[in-house]
Amino acid sequence: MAAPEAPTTALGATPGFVVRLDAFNGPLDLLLHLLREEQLEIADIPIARIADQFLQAIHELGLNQAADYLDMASRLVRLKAQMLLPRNVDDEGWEDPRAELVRRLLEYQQIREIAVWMGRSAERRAERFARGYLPPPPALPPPPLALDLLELLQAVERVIAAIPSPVLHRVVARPLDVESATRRIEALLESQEQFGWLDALGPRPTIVDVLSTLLALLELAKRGVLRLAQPTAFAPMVIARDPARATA
Amino acid sequence: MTPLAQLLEAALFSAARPLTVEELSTLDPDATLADVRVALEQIREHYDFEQHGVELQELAGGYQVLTRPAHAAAIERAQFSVRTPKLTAAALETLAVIAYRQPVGRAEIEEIRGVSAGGVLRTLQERGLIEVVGRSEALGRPMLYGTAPTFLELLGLRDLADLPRAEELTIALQPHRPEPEGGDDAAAYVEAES
Amino acid sequence: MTPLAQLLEAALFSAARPLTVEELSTLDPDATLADVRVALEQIREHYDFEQHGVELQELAGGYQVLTRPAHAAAIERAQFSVRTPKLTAAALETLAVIAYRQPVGRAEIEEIRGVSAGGVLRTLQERGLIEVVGRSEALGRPMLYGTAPTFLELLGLRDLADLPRAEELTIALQPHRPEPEGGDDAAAYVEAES
Repeated sequence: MAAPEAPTTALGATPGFVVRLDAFNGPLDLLLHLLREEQLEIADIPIARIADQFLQAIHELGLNQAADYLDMASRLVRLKAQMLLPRNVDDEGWEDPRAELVRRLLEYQQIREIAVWMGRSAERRAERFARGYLPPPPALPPPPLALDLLELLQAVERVIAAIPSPVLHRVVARPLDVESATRRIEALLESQEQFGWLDALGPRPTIVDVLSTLLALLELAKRGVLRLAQPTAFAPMVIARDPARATA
Repeated sequence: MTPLAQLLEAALFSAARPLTVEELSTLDPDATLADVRVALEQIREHYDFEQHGVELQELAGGYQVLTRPAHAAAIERAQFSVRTPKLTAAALETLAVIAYRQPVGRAEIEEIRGVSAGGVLRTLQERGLIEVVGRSEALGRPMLYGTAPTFLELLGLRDLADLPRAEELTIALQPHRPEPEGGDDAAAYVEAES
Repeated sequence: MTPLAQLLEAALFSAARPLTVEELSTLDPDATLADVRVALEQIREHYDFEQHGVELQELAGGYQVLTRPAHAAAIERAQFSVRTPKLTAAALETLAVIAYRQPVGRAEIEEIRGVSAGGVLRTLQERGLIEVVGRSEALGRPMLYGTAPTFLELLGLRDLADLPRAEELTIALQPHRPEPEGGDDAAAYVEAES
């Protein structure tokens, strides 16, 4: 592997390198690649250089859209800044800010070696075929179905995840009806100087009624039609005609 | 066994269907049809002479290695060919919707899951996990589904109230009642949201 | 072959998965586990001694008859059977984390690999390689994953103890030696990815 021209960047070292998002299995993979390119020790990362190269790589690879890469980029930049901070030479308590990153890289490297080993095992296994023809299952009653709660809950989570729009809009039985709530409150204001929150709600309120009434109250208060007060903490709200308006 | 017989045996074992002499001969470019026939005869004799549990059968114009009928009953009793049946992901998801939203019609299930549910509903009904619990008042009076007693049995639950109700589930799969029963309901809902 | 070996051979041919000694022993009420082990050993020796195209393999805690690797290329060329599709590097890494850390939650997997894992976990679950083995006590009670029996079948392992021990790896596969042979390591990686 002779390098005819001096590479300027890690990626420049491999001309014809196919740049694809799936070329790397994440930011740690890219970091390992950069270190390998430069034949650098994981335990002694020149953080400033690697951070710059990482940023350049995600720029060149068009990885900007991948949140995982951006997250790592910001960590590297922070590390770089920490490494630049002056420190006392004989500061015993100083902890290398790179320690955590080094630990993760070593751990990831190990996982990747295991993955390679597992890939080879799977390939070896794939060279042996199991029996292709399987006799039809016996016509006896099938064994009892296996079903457990975890599976069901997982299914629930999948269903929830698959629901496209924000869920809360869909479970509301009918749209908020702020207009009738406004009319109801205005009617109450006609007859009463002041009344309580529960009176404003009306009998047997639904969640829709509660929300509609709340919005109507806030809107009327904003328009100066009424005043909202709460005598003590957590006490029911008291609604009163706005005095200024009452006199007007 | 000769190398050719070995190769043929491996191929016959791994194939899902009977293989013809012509097909088998493609395995080894040096083998003639006659070579293949000889090797097949060797395999057959070996299986018979050494009293293997399998035999070489000629069927559908080809050859297949099959277990001897003498063992069929024992194997059937042991039911090795099937793992304990499990529900597919689609069936589980449909079951989940029904469990948390019953009584519920097919249209609503399909709306939530975004795919048609006919086949899955039938499977779940055949399995005895769900049943028709009524008919909706909506146009066409579609059937409404609910979970059957078997569902609770399999999960080891006493009743539906034993189903875990994580907050997110309660909100996302809250049954929308056309005319809520008022105070209680609203309170429960607000609680779940907060 | 003895009658028991014959019966076991037929059962092994009928099953789509490895069968355990316990399962096999249910075939014959008179057979002890030791009897079954002896008969299995007979079958294995017979396949090897008579140079059959198939062999008896011990994997995933049981026994399965599989074709010998020598015939894989010819069988594939003739399109009688197809190789199991390879797993992607991302899937293998995720499996590696789960195999060594099980039971393990999604957050930990993502922390180790540095990337989000939702899609890969779903694929692995659909292929039956991993399964949910419980829930963590942590906030939100996230699901914990473990490897399923199919995982061992896919890798051709007898049990999880067949996986290389993590300590051995750390030493054997130390990151970057100053005197890097490079070649081997890099080649292996590219191979796995291709």
